[in-house]
Amino acid sequence: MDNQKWEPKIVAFVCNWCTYTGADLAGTSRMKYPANTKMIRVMCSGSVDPVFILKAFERGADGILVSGCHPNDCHYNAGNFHARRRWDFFHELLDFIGIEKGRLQFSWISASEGKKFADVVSKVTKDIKAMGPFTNYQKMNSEFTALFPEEANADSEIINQIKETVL
Amino acid sequence: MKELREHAKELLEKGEVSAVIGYSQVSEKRTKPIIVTDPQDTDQLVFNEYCLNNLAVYLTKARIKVSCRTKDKTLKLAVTAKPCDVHSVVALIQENQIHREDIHIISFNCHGVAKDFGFEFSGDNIASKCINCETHKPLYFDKIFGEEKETPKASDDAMERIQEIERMSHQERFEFFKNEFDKCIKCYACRAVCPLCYCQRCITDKTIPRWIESSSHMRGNFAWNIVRAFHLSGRCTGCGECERACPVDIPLSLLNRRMAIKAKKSFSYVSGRSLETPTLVGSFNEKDNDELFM
Amino acid sequence: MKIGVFICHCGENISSTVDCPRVAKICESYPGVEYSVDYKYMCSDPGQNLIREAIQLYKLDAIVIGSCSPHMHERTFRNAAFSAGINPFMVEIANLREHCSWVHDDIESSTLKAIELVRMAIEKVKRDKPLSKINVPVTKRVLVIGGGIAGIQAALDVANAGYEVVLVEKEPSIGGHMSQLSETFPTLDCSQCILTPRMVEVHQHPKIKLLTYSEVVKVEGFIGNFKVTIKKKARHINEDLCSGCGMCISKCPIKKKAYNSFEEDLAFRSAVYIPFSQAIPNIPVIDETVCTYFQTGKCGMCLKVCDRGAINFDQKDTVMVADIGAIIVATGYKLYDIERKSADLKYKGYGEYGYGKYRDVIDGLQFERIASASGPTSGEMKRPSDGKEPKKIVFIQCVGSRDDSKGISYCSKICCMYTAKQAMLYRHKVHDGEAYVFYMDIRAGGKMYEEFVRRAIEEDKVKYIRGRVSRIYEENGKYIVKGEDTIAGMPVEIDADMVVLATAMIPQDNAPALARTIGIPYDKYGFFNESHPKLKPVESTTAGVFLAGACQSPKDIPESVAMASAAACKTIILLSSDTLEREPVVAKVNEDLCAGCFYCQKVCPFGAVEVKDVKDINGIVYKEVAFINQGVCQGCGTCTATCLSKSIELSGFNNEEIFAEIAAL
Amino acid sequence: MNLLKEVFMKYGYFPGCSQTGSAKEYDISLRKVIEKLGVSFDEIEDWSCCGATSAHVTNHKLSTALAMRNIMLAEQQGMENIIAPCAACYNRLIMSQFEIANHSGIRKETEELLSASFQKDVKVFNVLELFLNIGIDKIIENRKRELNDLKVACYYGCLLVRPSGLTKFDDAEQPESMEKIAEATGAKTIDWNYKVECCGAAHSIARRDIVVDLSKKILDDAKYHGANVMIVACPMCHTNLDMRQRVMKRTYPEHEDFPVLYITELIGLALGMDEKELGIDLHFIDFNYKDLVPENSGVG
Amino acid sequence: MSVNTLKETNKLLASFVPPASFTDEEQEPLNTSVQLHRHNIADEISERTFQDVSLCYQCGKCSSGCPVRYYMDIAPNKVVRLIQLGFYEEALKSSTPWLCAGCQTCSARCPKEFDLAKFMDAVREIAIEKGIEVKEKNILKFHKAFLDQIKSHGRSYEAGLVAEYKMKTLDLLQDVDSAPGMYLKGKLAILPHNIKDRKGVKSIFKKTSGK
Repeated sequence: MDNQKWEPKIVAFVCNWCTYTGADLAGTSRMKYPANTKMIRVMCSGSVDPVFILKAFERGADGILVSGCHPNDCHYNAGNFHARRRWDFFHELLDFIGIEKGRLQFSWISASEGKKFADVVSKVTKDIKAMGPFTNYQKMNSEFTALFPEEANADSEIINQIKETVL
Repeated sequence: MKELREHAKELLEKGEVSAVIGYSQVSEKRTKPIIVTDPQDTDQLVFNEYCLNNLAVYLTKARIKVSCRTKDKTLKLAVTAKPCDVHSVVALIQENQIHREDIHIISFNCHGVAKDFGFEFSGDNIASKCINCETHKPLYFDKIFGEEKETPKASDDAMERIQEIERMSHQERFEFFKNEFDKCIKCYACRAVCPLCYCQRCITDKTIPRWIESSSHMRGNFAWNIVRAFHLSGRCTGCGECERACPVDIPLSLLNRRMAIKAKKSFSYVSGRSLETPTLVGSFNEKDNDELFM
Repeated sequence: MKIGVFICHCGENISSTVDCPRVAKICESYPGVEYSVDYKYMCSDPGQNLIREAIQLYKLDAIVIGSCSPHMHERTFRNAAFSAGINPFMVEIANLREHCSWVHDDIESSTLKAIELVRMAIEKVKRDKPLSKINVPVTKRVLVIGGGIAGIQAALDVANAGYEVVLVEKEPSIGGHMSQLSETFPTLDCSQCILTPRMVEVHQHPKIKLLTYSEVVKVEGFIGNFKVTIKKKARHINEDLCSGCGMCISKCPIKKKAYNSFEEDLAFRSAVYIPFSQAIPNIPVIDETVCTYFQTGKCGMCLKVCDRGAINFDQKDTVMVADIGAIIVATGYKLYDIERKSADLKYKGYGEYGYGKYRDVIDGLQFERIASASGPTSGEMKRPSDGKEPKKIVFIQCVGSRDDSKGISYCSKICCMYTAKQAMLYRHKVHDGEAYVFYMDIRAGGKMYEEFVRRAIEEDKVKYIRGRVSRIYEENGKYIVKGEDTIAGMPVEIDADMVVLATAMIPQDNAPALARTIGIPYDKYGFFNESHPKLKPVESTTAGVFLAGACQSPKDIPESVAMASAAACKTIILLSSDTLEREPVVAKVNEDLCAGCFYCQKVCPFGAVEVKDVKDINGIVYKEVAFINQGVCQGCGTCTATCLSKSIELSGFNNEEIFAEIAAL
Repeated sequence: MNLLKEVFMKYGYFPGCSQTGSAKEYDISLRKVIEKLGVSFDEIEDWSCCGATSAHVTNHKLSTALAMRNIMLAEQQGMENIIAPCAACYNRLIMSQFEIANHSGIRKETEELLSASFQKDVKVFNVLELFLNIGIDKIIENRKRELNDLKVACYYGCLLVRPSGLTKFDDAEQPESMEKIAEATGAKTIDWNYKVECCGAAHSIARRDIVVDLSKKILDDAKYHGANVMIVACPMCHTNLDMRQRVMKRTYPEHEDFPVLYITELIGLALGMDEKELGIDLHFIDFNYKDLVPENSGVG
Repeated sequence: MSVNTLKETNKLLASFVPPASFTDEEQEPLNTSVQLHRHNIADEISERTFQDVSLCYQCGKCSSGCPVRYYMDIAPNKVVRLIQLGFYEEALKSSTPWLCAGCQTCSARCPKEFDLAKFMDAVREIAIEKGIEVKEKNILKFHKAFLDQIKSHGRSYEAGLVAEYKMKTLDLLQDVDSAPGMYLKGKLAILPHNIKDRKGVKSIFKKTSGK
């Protein structure tokens, strides 16, 4: 991969009420941030399953951001508290297994923190750029695709096809 | 031993329980689990340093069969459990898999077990979970046997290994676990022996959507082992059966133990120790560590 | 499945950095996409027509719109789809404006990102399932928590619209802080004179059930169908028998054991007491902690003198459950306390102002009581320590407020005004007295407010000094106030007889606990959060719970009243229909797979998870599984992530859809 | 606080320059009192001046380096807890530690200057913390006489309780720990205004006029509130309040002598030592406990 | 100081004009730290003290509580104001930073938790670096004399300090009343206490006096 041209692929799982709205505010305020991050809207940070993270890594993500409402400000009162415990464990598990902490980052961004959203996304992008491509996982991905083309493409065959036509 | 057998016999004869889950001797340094439903069979029951299996695993699995079969009998089961196995029972009660009143716990004063069948029980061959064990007496029981004895002293190699891994760089750690997970053949023995893996349909068996790739390639192995460790974090009681059952010797308890350390350090929680404390998963504290979040 | 893709230019808002025709063109070749088009304004009438016509012409099953945030126009496009005959939940929106064109400059990279965003939406919509809205019935009864001016106003407005109201107040009387005030700014009319008629109206209103000395202890259910548990604390007085004659109070031998909290601890009260003479209801309360009977089992003087036999020492707390359709929270505020606090508390107290050890250093509400004609000094200006008339008085603004080091960054908003009022009242009462005000800024935005402050300065000759006071010393019965006039650039020391601190307005102590009981979010100070700072200022984020008054942020009386009426109006709108439509984003359990660990029940913030028995053919329960009450579930999905066997799915955001989105990256 | 643990704590000792000169008696009395209470400490070998206040007011890098040099020595000599009896030293040491801990740039810079690296967390205590650690009960236990006739004004001065974020042992505005210690000697304490007011010691030589004014105010307030003696826990304060009373008389001829003691001297008196032993005779304003005792009552 | 002269106004405006380099860095939106727009004295001080000078909202509580406020020519809060606006000469020339006794009363009570004592340290440091004429010459001379003692002995040497200070200020009569007293009580050592590692201390001085 050409490192000069390499742009990290970052996935953000954001809650519908705070961070997604905060991102909307960043847009309304025309704040600029790098285009590497694509957002997946979920209802609450509490509904993000750690397997989503693994799935994203399996799809070639270099970094992941999970973001929800500030503690006590959760639209669902307590979803983010449960998320906080869950991520504390999962993050430490990944770290122990050898995945750098910066690959998976977390934040609380409220609906009124457009600036913070832009800053956080910029920071995550910067961190991931500094870390470089997530070769550890991507090596496994390419091996897997080579070995099991059917399974690898079971649900993304079409998508890959299209990716080629686009790029 | 005699008291144990008599007690079990009495339970079955009086109809207080419909089965006793226990150990029977196979050879000198080997036992196997048995489920006794006939009072006559209770003389097979034993308890010694070679009772390695965590019988709590049968509470969820056998119970369904037993209960379906025995319409007119009580649903109550008796289980012989080492003090550490009682932790698993506690966790199962907390997770609504069994009710405390449906279970009769027969436990022992324990001074450790051998690390595997066939090894002489001594300081060198003691199971790793026994080394710094703090519960030589069961925390919950209905009947207790055995005398209190000293546990042989041994060094905690597993702990040292964890520290060794933590000293490695991320790349080295990744390589280490990649090599370990590479051995995985997805036999799911770890799942089968785990008392807390009681789901009828495991996450890895789900196909729509496919949560974890089932072919035994590195990537699926990686995901499976991470998810297994994660699903057990804050829940695993540290019985170590998964590692013992693993046919390819993946050091699974390293992960479990590391997560247990995390639970204790960050939340002062040890799984399966108390029926009163809320489970770690499923509860929260507003003052939980917030450093992770920007 | 046939999918239509519609890319909006949003004038130039999207098309300036995203090549919309290119996006539409590329999408055309996607598997499953039947039709793809771009258009200047998708949300306009012609734009919506375009969508409707395409749906009918190409027999589309689902559509993807690349436009602004779903929070803007999701509803618009769903309605358009519905009117063209497809299920409104077969519509997905790719946010090309707020999350793409507005935040990136480079046309190439933002176009590529736009394509990816649309692709994610297409993959999601492929897995979408038609859903239908959920209808729930509405209980036509409103709970108002707090009987201050905001709660009173809200209760009266709702009741006058013909709905039942339950008004819960934790004190023995309604009235709140407003009943403690002497006169109000900027008109200087008597606070109690305007409040008391309202209190009486509440008491006599046939639609209002007034529960004083009561607290909300539990709130279950959801919008339109709350179940609220209210604890009515024992007054030890039978409310039905008491005539409010006050004989028990006058004969009570306990006179100087308990501070009168209505008088802000400037006076004592008896063990059996009415907070103040205009209290509603006019029924006393026995304070168990000081009453001789409760402490020693002897006395019983009140019992002897009550000719109605209303005294009942054996009365117990009672608990009642009410069915409620909507809740208005109006729990108000309290004042910042300058006393010494333990180090881990968020508010620090003011050591430099003596931590409350100087008796003549008082707060604003204490001054109100001293100035009030019904107060402990009958309205005469007397200082608490020795009852002398203070000849020199210093007011210090922003005590607590705008003081990060003491834990509060916000402006309490009303202190500038009430300080001016209090300084003015002082000057009216003590003609030869001097009044000084230390201020940082004067924030007098409001009708006749600035004029009012100027009047204090120009007519009543109150001396305003710009600067914060650093320290108060006591010397010879005087209080040396050490300050700096930052305008003159000169140090100032004033030997005052009395100092009034305009302490900050902070939330009630139990605000966070109440918020958790009701299930509404609050900010870091404990003020309840509104749903949207501009467009939904009186709604909480929990449907069916509304906010009024200073529990949301510091407010003066007119603002509190306006907010209360607004909340009442919102409530009335809610109750005006018999059923409510709800978004079908709810969780569902696959009972066959459920392992019955009930972690979902533990994490559910709304108590929506119930235990369901699964029986075999013989009727024997062979397992217990989770069941989610669709009416209670709010659709957060925390259970789906917690579920170990992955037996719960959240409609509209199910795992398959999210996996597809991840895969489409 | 875990009392048992703290009592058997071994302390390093950073005397500070004043202890070798103008505050000799502070050093003497501290050592004697500590010994009586069964605590020992080792002086940091080859310690140097912490630089207060001249260094930090003119050169930030220098001040951090000078202060951290001593922390470094303590660390190298295996000390985990050190006592800094001078409030100015104490303040400089904890401030420098705070900066090192929070700003990696300063840390690097200072480590380079001292060609050392800071590994361990050396805890710095002031004298009040030391006595709180030892335990007030211990003073009461070992008390030989009750100093009933003293009415003590406890003067903390400015730097002992500041910065309030770092000195967590007591309140920055209305501290009470010194009172607690003083009351353990049987003395009565008074509530007064100028407990934490600055005496201007930094300008002791260059702007004596300021120092005299400030000290006068402090002494007067203590007197006004009924004190007959003042206690301090800082050599700078003592020099100002004790020695400068002579000069004060030139500006304020009506000024009457007011004795100022070190807190260690007060405790020493309670533990049964006499004035000479504690070095109180080295003060410029005479103090003798017997003078304060009404004639008919015996001394314990 | 007259703020309203044309010259002053121009300077005020000038201090807000961002330097040319600012536009280049604008394209890199990642770094939002103070260092980015380093273009005036306020930023210089913010950087040295790790706290933003613009935190100060001029409430004056620092000046209110300052024990030496009466001897200062301008109020401490005004020094911050002047720095905020870029009038650094006026700020550096005033006696206020020099009279500041470093007692931290202001820092302890500041509602914005702005450490004014630290700020004053930085102001003095800059004044010395810029060679600005100091109003309170004696105070600076004292500090220099004090540091000279440490530099040569490793510890403060009171007799030497007083002697050097007197030489510097030519104020020979001061303290003649207390010095003999101190000497008699054995408090004023005739000879300095020299530490062993004087070389090390000297090198610290040498390395830090670079700028």
